[in-house]
Parts: sequence; C-alpha cells; structure tokens
Amino acid sequence: MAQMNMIEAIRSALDIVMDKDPNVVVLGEDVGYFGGVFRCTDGLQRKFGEYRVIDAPIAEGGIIGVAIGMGLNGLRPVAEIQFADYIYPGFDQVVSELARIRYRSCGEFFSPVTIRTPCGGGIRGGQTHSQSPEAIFAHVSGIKTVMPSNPYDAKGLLIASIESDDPVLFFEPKRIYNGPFDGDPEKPAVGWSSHPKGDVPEGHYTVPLGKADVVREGSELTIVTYGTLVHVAVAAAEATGVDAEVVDVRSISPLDTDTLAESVKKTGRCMVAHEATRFGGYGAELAARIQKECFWHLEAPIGRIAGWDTPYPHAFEWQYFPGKKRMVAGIRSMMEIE
Amino acid sequence: MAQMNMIEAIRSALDIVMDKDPNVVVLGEDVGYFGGVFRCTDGLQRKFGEYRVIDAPIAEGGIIGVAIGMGLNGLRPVAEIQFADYIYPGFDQVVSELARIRYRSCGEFFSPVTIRTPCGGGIRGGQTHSQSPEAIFAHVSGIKTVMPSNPYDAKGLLIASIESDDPVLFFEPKRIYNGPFDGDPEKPAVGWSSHPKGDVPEGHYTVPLGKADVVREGSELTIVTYGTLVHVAVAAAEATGVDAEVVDVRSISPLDTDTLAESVKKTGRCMVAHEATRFGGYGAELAARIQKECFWHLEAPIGRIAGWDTPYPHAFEWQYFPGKKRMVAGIRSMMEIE
Amino acid sequence: MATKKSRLHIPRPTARPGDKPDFSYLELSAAGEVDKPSINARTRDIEFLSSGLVRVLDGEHHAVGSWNPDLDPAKLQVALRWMLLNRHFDKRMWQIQRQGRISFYMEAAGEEAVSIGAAMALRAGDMCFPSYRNQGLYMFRGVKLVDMMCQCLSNTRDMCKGRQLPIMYHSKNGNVFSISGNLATQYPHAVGWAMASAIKGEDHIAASWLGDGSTAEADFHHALTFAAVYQAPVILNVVNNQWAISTFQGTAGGERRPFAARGLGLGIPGIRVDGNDLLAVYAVTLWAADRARRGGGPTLIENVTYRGGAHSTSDDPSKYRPKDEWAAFPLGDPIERLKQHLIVEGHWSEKKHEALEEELKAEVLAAWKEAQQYGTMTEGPFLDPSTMFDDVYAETPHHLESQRRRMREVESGNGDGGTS
Amino acid sequence: MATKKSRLHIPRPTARPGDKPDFSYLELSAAGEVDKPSINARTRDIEFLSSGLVRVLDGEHHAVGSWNPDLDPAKLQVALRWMLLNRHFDKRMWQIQRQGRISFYMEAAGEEAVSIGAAMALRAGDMCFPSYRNQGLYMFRGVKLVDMMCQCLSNTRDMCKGRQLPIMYHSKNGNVFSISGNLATQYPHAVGWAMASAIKGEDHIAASWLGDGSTAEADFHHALTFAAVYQAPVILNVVNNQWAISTFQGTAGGERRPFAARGLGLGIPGIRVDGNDLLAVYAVTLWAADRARRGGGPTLIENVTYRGGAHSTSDDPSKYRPKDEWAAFPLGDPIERLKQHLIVEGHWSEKKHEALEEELKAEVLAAWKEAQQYGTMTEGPFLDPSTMFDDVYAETPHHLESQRRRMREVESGNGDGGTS
Ligand SMILES: Cc1ncc(C[n+]2csc(CCOP(=O)(O)OP(=O)(O)O)c2C)c(N)n1
Ligand SMILES: Cc1ncc(C[n+]2csc(CCOP(=O)(O)OP(=O)(O)O)c2C)c(N)n1
Ligand SMILES: [Mg+2]
Ligand SMILES: [Mg+2]
Repeated sequence: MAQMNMIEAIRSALDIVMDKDPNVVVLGEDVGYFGGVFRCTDGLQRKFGEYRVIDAPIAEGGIIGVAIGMGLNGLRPVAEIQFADYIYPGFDQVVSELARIRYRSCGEFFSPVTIRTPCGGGIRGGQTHSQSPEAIFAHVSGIKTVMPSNPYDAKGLLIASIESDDPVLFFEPKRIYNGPFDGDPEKPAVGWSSHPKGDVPEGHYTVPLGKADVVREGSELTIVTYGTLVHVAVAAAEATGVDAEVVDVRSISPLDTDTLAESVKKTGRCMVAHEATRFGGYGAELAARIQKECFWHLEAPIGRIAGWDTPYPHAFEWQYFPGKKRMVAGIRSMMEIE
Repeated sequence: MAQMNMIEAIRSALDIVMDKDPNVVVLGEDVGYFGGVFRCTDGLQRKFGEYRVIDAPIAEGGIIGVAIGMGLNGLRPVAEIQFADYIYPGFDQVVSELARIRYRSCGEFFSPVTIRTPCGGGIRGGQTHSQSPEAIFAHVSGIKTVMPSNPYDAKGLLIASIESDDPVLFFEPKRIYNGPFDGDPEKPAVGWSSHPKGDVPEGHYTVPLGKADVVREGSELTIVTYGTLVHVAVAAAEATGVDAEVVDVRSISPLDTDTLAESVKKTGRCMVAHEATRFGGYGAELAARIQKECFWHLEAPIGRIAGWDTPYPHAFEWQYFPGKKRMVAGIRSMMEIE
Repeated sequence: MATKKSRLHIPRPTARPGDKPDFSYLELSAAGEVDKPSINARTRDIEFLSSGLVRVLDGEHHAVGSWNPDLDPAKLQVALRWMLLNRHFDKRMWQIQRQGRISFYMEAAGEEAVSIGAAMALRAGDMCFPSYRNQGLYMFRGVKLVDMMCQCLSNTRDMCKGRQLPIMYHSKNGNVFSISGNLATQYPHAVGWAMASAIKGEDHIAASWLGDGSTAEADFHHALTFAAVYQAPVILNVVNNQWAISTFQGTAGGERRPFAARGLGLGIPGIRVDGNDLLAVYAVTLWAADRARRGGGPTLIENVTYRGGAHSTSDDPSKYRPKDEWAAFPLGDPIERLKQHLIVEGHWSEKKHEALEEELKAEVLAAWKEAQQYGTMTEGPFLDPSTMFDDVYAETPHHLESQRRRMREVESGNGDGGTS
Repeated sequence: MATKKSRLHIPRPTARPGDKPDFSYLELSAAGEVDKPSINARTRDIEFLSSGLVRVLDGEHHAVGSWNPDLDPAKLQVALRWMLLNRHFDKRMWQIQRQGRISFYMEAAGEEAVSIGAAMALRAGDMCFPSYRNQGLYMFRGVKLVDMMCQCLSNTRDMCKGRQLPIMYHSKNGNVFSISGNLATQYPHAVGWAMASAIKGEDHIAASWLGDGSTAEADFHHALTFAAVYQAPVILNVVNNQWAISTFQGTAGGERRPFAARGLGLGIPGIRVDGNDLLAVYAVTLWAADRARRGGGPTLIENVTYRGGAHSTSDDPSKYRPKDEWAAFPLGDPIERLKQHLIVEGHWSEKKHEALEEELKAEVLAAWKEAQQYGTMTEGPFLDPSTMFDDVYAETPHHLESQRRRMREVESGNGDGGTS
C-alpha cells in the first residue's frame, strides 16, 4: 500500500492500464508534455511516448469525436476534458455518438472511450471552473457515469472504467484532489494521508462500476451523496450526533438502487445531497427512486440539499456550496419531522 | 376565434409578434424561402422579408451563437432548431452563454433569444428525430423551458416567450402538431378542430410562463405530465374510470409547484409521466418535489411512467412510447396500492 | 463600393421554382485541363487543384489528361454495374416507400459515382465513414441488397434489429461505419480512426463523406483541425450536390470559394473533382489514398455533383428549386457518362446496357421478394420488441432487464405499465 | 516521401525548457514590404495579405510603407500611455494576486498593442467582444481602473457583484462585452451583433478577439461561416501569441499556414499583422473597419505577438518553454517599439517616458488604494451574498426568492439548510 492523493491515484491508474494494454492512449488539452493542468497525466508522455499521450487542440468536441474514432479502431482512449464546465462543446459527440454507436449497430461497432474531467467547486474557480454537470449525463442511456470520493475508489473505478467496453464519463471532484474536505472552509486543509481511503494499492485492482458504498453506518437517517459531499455528510453527521448512515453513490449511472433502498428502509429517513444546482439535478432521480422503493418505511419526506438554482457565484462560493453548516441544519430539521 | 392546429398557432404567434415588434427576427435551417420542414414559418419570409426570416447554415451551435449576438444588439431572435435531437451541437452556447449573460454582467447585457424546436416521438422518426431533451435544459439556471400541449397554449406561450426578456427553450411536441393524440396508434388520427384548445384567437394574447394548467379535474389521483402525454393521460383516465386529475405542467422551468401540490394534496396519489427516458428525466424532479411538498397527503408512492432507458427504437416506437396501454395499467396499479 | 453601406448579404440560388435553371456560377475546367501533381508535391504548390475541376471524361466521352487512371474496361464495366445497381435499388426502394411499405428512404440519384469511384480506389482494409447518401459504399463492400432491404423494413433479419430509421446501415465486415442521424459527426471519427491506424503503424487509411450543407457543422472544423495537426491518413470528402434541403450550397458558404479550399488555411490540400465522372473520382481518391498511406497526411476532396432526387421521401423539392434543374446540370449523369465512354471506346453497347438494367432490376426485385419473407411492416415474422434493451451497454444492467420484464408484462396485458 | 509510411505527426515547439529560443519558424516581412490594397479589392487579389506580415515600424523605428497611418504624434503618445497603463496595471495586479489579495489574474504583457491599436481604429459605437487578454479595450473605452480592480476584488463596488472570477469585466457603456470563461464563444456573438447592425441599417461594426489555441473550437468555425455567408460587418481577430497554455500554436494547426489564412476558403480576406507594432495594428484594423462599414464584409486579422507572461496566475510557463523566449521574440516589445519610434521622430524622450511611467504607477496605486475602500477579500465592507439570486432571470422567480430567504436563514444559524 502507498499513500496517494487523488491525483496520484488517477495517475497510477493510467500508468498501470497503459502498461498492461498498449491500446490505451490518453489525449486532451495540456496532458502531454506538461502533464495536465492538475498534473494527473504527469510523466506519462515521457514514459509512454508521444503516440500514446497526446496534446490535443483546444476543441472538446474534436477531442471526443476523434477519441471515438480511435476507439472504433481498437484503441482504448482516455480523453481528458480540462474542466467539466468545458465538456458542453463535446456534448453532441457524447449523446449522439459515443452513447449510441453500440446500440445502433447492434454491437458491431463500439468505442470504449473514457472521458475524465475535474468537476465541482470549492476552489474559487468561479462559474466556469466549478460546475457539476453529472445530471445531464445520467439522463443519457448508453454511457456510464462515475464520481469517486477518495483516492482508493478513484483508482479502482478509473481502471474499471477504462477496461470497460462501455463509454464512461468519469467526474473527478477537484476540491478533494489533494485531501478530503469536510465542507468547512475555515478549517485548515488536510491531506489524504490522514484518511483511510488514502491508502492505495500500487498495483492493479478495480472497484466495480454500478456499486454504491456505505461509508458510515447509522440507524436514524440515510444521507445519499457522492463526490466532495460525502466528506461533508460524514462531518455533519458527526457534528449533529445523529446516527446517520452515509451512502456514497459512486456510480451515478447505472445506479445501485438496492444499497440505497436497503439503507433507507432501515433508517426511515433520507437526505440527498449534491453540489450541482438542485432543480432537475441528479438528486431528483435519487429522491424519486427512493420514495418509490421505500415509501412505506419513510418517516419523513426525503430532503434534498444542493447548490442553489443559480450559476456558481465566485465570491459567494461558501454560501452556494452545500457545506457543513447547511448539512447540519438540514440533518437537524429532518430529525425533527415527526 | 379560429380553428388552428399547432403549426398554424405557432405561425400565427410569430406573425403577430413580428408585426408588432420590428426587432423580432427568425432564423434557422430551411425556415426562410421554404417555410420550415414542419411549415411553422411558412409565408413569413414573403411577408417580412429576407432580413427578418433568415435561412441559416446547418450549424446549430452557430445559429444559437449568432442569435445571441443579435439579441445583444437589440433584436429579439427566434431560432428554430430543426429537431430537438439536433440541439446538442448548440448546447454550449445555451448553457455557457445564453443562460449566463444576464447573470455575469449583472443585467447590463442580456439576449432574449427564444429557441423553438420540435421534440418527441410517435412519428416513426427513429432515435434522432424523436428525443425529448427537456430535462437537461430544466437543470440549467438562467433559461426558461416550456412545452405546450395544444394550439391555444402553443400560441399564447410562444408569444409570452418571445416577449420575455429571458431566454426560453420552447419545445414543440411534433406528434401533436396536427391533432391531439391519445396514445393509441391504432386509432385513426384526429385533428385539432375536434378539440376545444384548437379554438385559437387570431390576435395577440399570452399564456403566462410559469403556470401549470389543470386540464381535467379529479379526486382520486393526479397525473402530472406535459406535451403529447397530456392527451394520453386524459384518455387513460377516461378508459379506467378512475377520477383522475390531469395537470399539464406547460412550464418545465420555472415550475408551478403550487398547482401541482394543491392537486396532489387533494387526491393523495400522483403519477408522473413523460416521453423522455426515465432515468434522470424531468419526472424525477416532479416526483422529488411532490413527495416533499405532499408527503403527509400521499397514500401511495409517486409513480413514474416514461420512455424506457434506451435510445428511441424506430420499429418499437409503440412499445417504447408511454402510450395508453401503459398509462392505463399504471393508473390501475396505482389505485390498488393501499 | 465606396459609398455603399453595410448590408446583410442574403445568399440566393440562381433559380427558384419557375425560373430557368442557371448553373453559370459553377466554374468548370475542360477534361484533362487540370494537371496531376506528384503525391510528394508541397501543399502550397498544388492549390490550383482546389479551384480547378479535375475531369477525365471529355465531351466526346474519351478519357483524357494526366488524371486518366487508365482503368481496365472490365473494371469500368464493373463500376457501371455498381452505379446502376445503386440507381435501381434506390428507385425500387423509393417506390416501396411511396407504397407505404417502408417508412422512409433517401436516394443517391445523380451521385452514384461519388461512392463507387471512391470505393474502387480504396483498399478493403481502409475504413469508410459515410453519410446517408453513400449506400453505394455498402453495396460495393459486400452488403447484400436483401440485407439493406431488411434494414429498411426493420424485419427479423434487420441488421439494426429495428432500432434505426431506414437507410442507417452499418457493416463491420465491409469496414463501413454506421450511419448517424446527426450530420457531420462521422468526420472526426474518420480522423480518429486514421490517427489510430498511424499510431499502430498500420497502413490502412480512413475516408469520410458529408454534404455541402454539413460543412457548416462544428465537426467539419474539428476533423480538419485534427487531421491537419497530426497529418492523419484520411480522405475527407465533401459531396457538393448543390443543395442541402431547401438551401443551396451558398448558404453553407460556397458562394466565394469552392469547398475544396476549406482546408487550405490549415495546409490541407484540396481537390475539386467532377463528381459525376467516375474516372476522375477514382483517380483523385487513389492519389489522396496513396499520399495518405505514404505519410502525406489528409486531403479534402470536393465532389461536384447534383442531388438528382428529393432530399428524402419526406421532401418535395419542387417547392424550392426548378423541376428541370437536374437535366440542366452541366456535369450530367454519372451513369450515362460512363456508359457513353465505354460505348465510344467499344467496350459496351446500348443493348448490353439494357440487358444489364433488366438483370439488375430483376436482382433488386428478387432481393425485395426475399426480404419480405423476413417480415414486413404489417406482416410477420416480427422482431421481438424486448430486444430493444440489448446493446445499450456491453452487458445489460439490472434496471434494463427489469424494464424488459415490465415491457413484456405490458404486452401481455399485465403489470403496472412500467410505473417506477 | 515515396517510401515513407503513414505516421502520426506530433507538432513540437522549436524550443522547450533548457533549449535556446528559436523563432526561425516565424515568417517575417520587412516593414513596408507588404502593399496596402484598396478596401474595394477582391478577396482573391489580396491573398498575399494573409501570408506576408504587415509592419509599419522598421528596424530604425521609422514608420514606413503604404500601411503607415500617419498618425498624429499626440495620438501616438496617447497610445503609448494606454499601453503603458495596461502594462503597469497588469504588473500591479499580478503582484497583488501573488500577495493573496485577489484570487486570480491574467496579464497581457507583450500584447498591449493588439488591444490598444484596434481600440484606436474603431469607433465608439462599434461593439467589442474581447477575450480575457484584452483588458486594454476596457481601459481605452472608459472603464476606470478602480472599477476593474473592484471587479477583481469582488467587493461592494464590483461590477459583477461577486459573481465572476477576476478579470471577467464587462462594459455596457463602453460597448465591450462580458468576458466568458469558455473560450471562443464570443466569436459568433460578434457576428450576430454585426448582422443585427446590418439588418437595422446601422453602420456600427463588431470586432472580436480570441487566441491561437482557441481557433480549434467550434465557435471559430461557426463565426467564420456565418460571417462569410451574410458578409457580416465584423472584424475577427486571432491573437497568435505563440502559446495556448503549454501547447504552442502548432498544436492549433499553425504549422503549415498562418491563422490569417483560415478564412480564405470561405472568401474571407485575412491579414497577418505585426501585433507588436501599434501603427500596423491600427492601420489594418482601420482598413478592415472601413471595408466592413462600406459593405465589404468580414476580415480575419492575425495579430502575431508573444505571450510575455504566464498564461495566468495559476500557470508556471518555465515548465514548458524556455525562460528567455520572450526576449528572443523577433517582434520585440510593443511598448518599447512605439517609445523608440516617438523618440527617433523627436516626439518623446527617455525622461518623459520615465515620468509617464511614474505617473501611471501612481495612478494605478491610487486606484488600488481607492478600490480597497470598497472592500477586500478579508475586510469589509462586503457584498451581500443574497444578491446571488438576482439577475438569474429578468425578474426573480418564486423559487429563487425562497432560496434567498433560506440562504439568509442559514447565515443566521436558523432554518433547515435549504432542504427541499
Ligand atoms: C445536426 C443535424 N442538423 C440538422 C439535421 C437535419 N438535416 C438532415 S439532412 C439536412 C441537409 C444536409 O445537406 P447536405 O449536407 O448538403 O447533404 P445532402 O443531403 O445534400 O447529401 C438537414 C438540415 C440533421 N440531420 N442533423
Ligand atoms: C471551452 C474551453 N476549453 C478549455 C479552456 C481552458 N483554457 C483556458 S485558456 C486556455 C488556452 C487558450 O489559449 P489561446 O487561445 O492561445 O489564448 P491565450 O491564452 O494565448 O491568449 C485553455 C485551454 C477554456 N477556458 N474553455
Ligand atoms: Mg448537399
Ligand atoms: Mg495563445
């Protein structure tokens, strides 16, 4: 086992898969010589050469479109989109092509592209370096969507994503690249070394797609969340003294409904939390599904805590971000409902 | 009053607004000389000239981007995207620009673009002429999203949309352009002339954005839906004999939660229905919101009926489409829950 | 111009319904007039290829000039056969659609040389990324007529298992990619495929096709940019058939410079070719393929042709262009031209031609008869609708298996209609 | 080439860290060498403008040739002042960011003439759609330094009310559009704005700027296509500062032809200009503006310059390019060049220059002092966070008012955290 932060874990995943499979190639803006603006691909071009780690023109639509073509020719491309906010110019290639090729050709053609992209706020990035657009990908059949909350899962899920013959959207919550974040911006930053999930095997392993993870057991309330907010939820649970179970969704799509339902049936209460705008967000799917599955067990309506329904405002990041304060208030109010 | 189908109602709306306000311009693929592949802009170029009804190059991103620029210069552009399935190449301009300009410039700049686009299936269009992508726009703050279910609303909502200083995504369910459709493909097609909402005033009027409409009153179950499925819901309610209330959402965003909640509090049961893929669909937002607002009144879990979580399959359209058969079965099963 | 004020320029076709067709805007070269450079020529030295028009067949139907590929008459007879088959297949399918027996169709009338000429010049291992008017590629590369028909019928033998609109074929064996409903998306795929070929050190190349109207889409730009940057071994074809749907090629920006010139600013050589001259299409494709295979990078080929038919069965072109425009098109009909060439060269005759036409019509008809045995829109056998849940993913996940079960319940009148 | 196999071409800059800077790839013209055509010239007759390099200032700092705009020395002094202000503003703000007092900054060091030269040639009613390195436009068009600083501070006077990353200015009064975080999106806006101007019969034009790297984005293509089709009165500037972030202009396709040539295939004339020669930038902008205003349509201008500083405060260019590359850039520093020109022409002196620098530094400092009075990142007065719910729509809808209330409750320690 090694201590890795999330960047190192991602880099390690890439390194291992590239070593194992000569068909894996990496492409994206600044990923080659420079090693990526978040350093996730640092050193890979030196090791694997310019044919396998490719600096791309600044055209997200082109990167995804070309990656699809590479995948059709037997390669296993990992495309990096520099910020999730910049994935929209490539949206058509994702929805109309990447997600559809296997279906429309009845499996004759497919392109196993993995798209990695840093998402989420909390780094003072302003509205175009902070978005969490997972909901719009969750709605698209034919792709899988993943968001890890720690280095261990990040590496295992990324290896599983790249090795999967399905296209995967892999969202990396950049706020927790360097350490877990409990949602309180006043506290000094901590690194992954103090977190059990910062222990990461050096070799090959996978974390299966499609499986949620119960990261904290509890009996009074279930908090269903993913990405950065997993840590906020745990911290908030601790702060309130409520015996809350925290479920890390991890796999946005397909969703592991069973794990969620089992937990909520046990606790009878459920709060759903994410960073993205609430309206039409992924939390709506979680809440809609859980109320259906667990209706007779619910002692209170399912609550959603999420980013407000505005663009991500630069200076009010901590008022926008569903941090510890909001989560604590939310948990308390949910426990009061009778 | 005149008899109009939905195409005529839309054309009439455009005609009236263009007459009234010289700044209204229409642009899109084949909208000019030809009058649109669905004829919605037929005759407008002859009447208003080539400067106000503009045939555009085939580039949805360009059409929306350029429309935004026109709007910044005082025009009030109405852009047509030939099929909703082709809006994705323009997605970045919608999300990152159209929806954000007012916010980021604190109201100094804004661009009141209306994007009209035919959506939905039921016309044997196959997967790329049948999609209903409203959910992904609902999730974007800064734009309004609308879907009418009849000629009267179509005209009134379209005029309201164009006259609004906010950008609006205006989805036109193409299956009901020529007549209401109750979801049973075996039955002969009917025209709007037999439907009360086919009576459309010739002049100027608006239907306000942000208001749902109770199209059928009932006491036992609320069906919340929009677009083509409004008619399916009414027909299914009638077929089952269940005293169902049918609420036509009309305004996808902002959502008229009050009307929905009022109805569900009264009936105690709620079914949400839409044509788009269920997972992460707009129905999730409706269900999540309604369970929160009406929890103590609900006698059964909220059910969702929607397109299956696959691409829209050409030959199995009627198995995919949530038609009368499915809706009837859904209503019956919901009424059995105790 | 000095006193003019800025005004919006509105591109207008030279003729609309009721007008006399007018192709004076088309710049033509005589057959043999445009020189054929070495594939090693520098891009800047061969810009003339993007403004001239490469033609091999002259007015007397002789093959002339440096681009003349000197193809064996037997090969040309085969080419003629493929083009004719394409034509007759389309005619029959159009009719079939008009009878309501398939839901949709798109024909390639007038553009057959674009697909067949290129297909002949490429190698089997080269990968094609077609647009919806390149059905000739599928035929040439071994897809049986009956299979194409079954696709259009969505019947039990449909390669698309009922999932796709008619004409959205694919052929893994034939190395022809699956047609997309979204314009231009195949262009970057071709570039990526070609890049992968170069990465793997293979010498297969890729080729793609899109329409004049589609050049306005973002993916056209993406493909050109990536192809230029990495010098991908790819042939990018623009099929300029003068019309998108109701808008003419000027609405896509073709009024001032030919589409062949679109890549020049990126250093991609462009060739403008008479798309109705099979010999010329063959010759320029071969040139570009050789160049790509030897490391010369991408070529953009503009095939100048004319959309002889309607845009699709949903379209009525008499609403926006003169009815007799095709007849006035100065580059004629590709089939007629190859036929006349073979005749003047003594390798063909009207009689043989007629016989061939009868033979092909019969072949098409036989295929249609066979296809119907696998099911029609109204008569079985029918595809099992529950297959619609397959191939969304490599393995069908739980939630789709559950939806499949519930769909079956609906079909059998049970269950909750899939409420969830 | 004949025996070569297809291989992926990997664009590589001529120098990486540790290497000697090498600008041999830059094709230069002598000052005065490129002729100035009439604005009525046909596009095809002025293609030379896209490959040559329009320069006015020669090696001896004299203004020469047909492009010499013969600007009044007083005007040039003003230009120098603006460029210097831009430079000193950037320097101070960079420092301020390094001290942690603003969160982010981007400087325009070395590219000041691109903004100032163009701004001088445009009219007040012309609309600018800038990229993030065009802060000079905002200054020139009347935005006060203190207001720009307040934006970067997100304080109570912030024009963006705290909603935007530093440097994302806007100015309705100055007719400069709001900066976007997404590259290239402003390009089609400029074209649409210009089209609207033509539709309304006004003679205002639009101008936009984006980087060499950004030309790969779809919106570059959209803008060029629409501009060409409708002959929109717009000036489209590519600022080729040789680098995107870590990738050089070759990664965007600049290895084979200049960016100025990108529109030629659509019939858009391109001009390649020495972007560090204020006189040349002014002259080509004026030419393109006149042309656009008189109905001549769009012009693409490639400003050849060098990004003297880091990409942004988040970037460390020593990781990917030689430290001394700027010093080796053959087109020098635009400020130094204009200064020397004025000096050799007898309209300026080192002493005056020093005095001006001191004056401007003081002006910047004074603005900074003033700006802080409206609040800093750590000290009040602070903006009211609940304003974040304004301007999402023209009128704030119910659900946002409700969220505003609940956010206030959170701030005051009450409520349910916004659970809904
Ligand atoms: C992204 C997208 N936008 C619009 C359409 C609708 N559409 C289908 S074909 C067509 C015209 C295409 O013209 P062109 O590219 O010239 O091809 P041609 O039909 O002439 O072969 C249009 C607008 C589409 N299929 N996809
Ligand atoms: C759509 C999008 N993709 C990626 C980025 C990240 N990014 C910001 S600036 C930049 C480099 C731009 O280079 P260039 O266009 O040459 O402009 P310069 O910074 O040199 O002025 C990149 C990749 C972005 N802001 N937007
Ligand atoms: Mg065409
Ligand atoms: Mg640059």
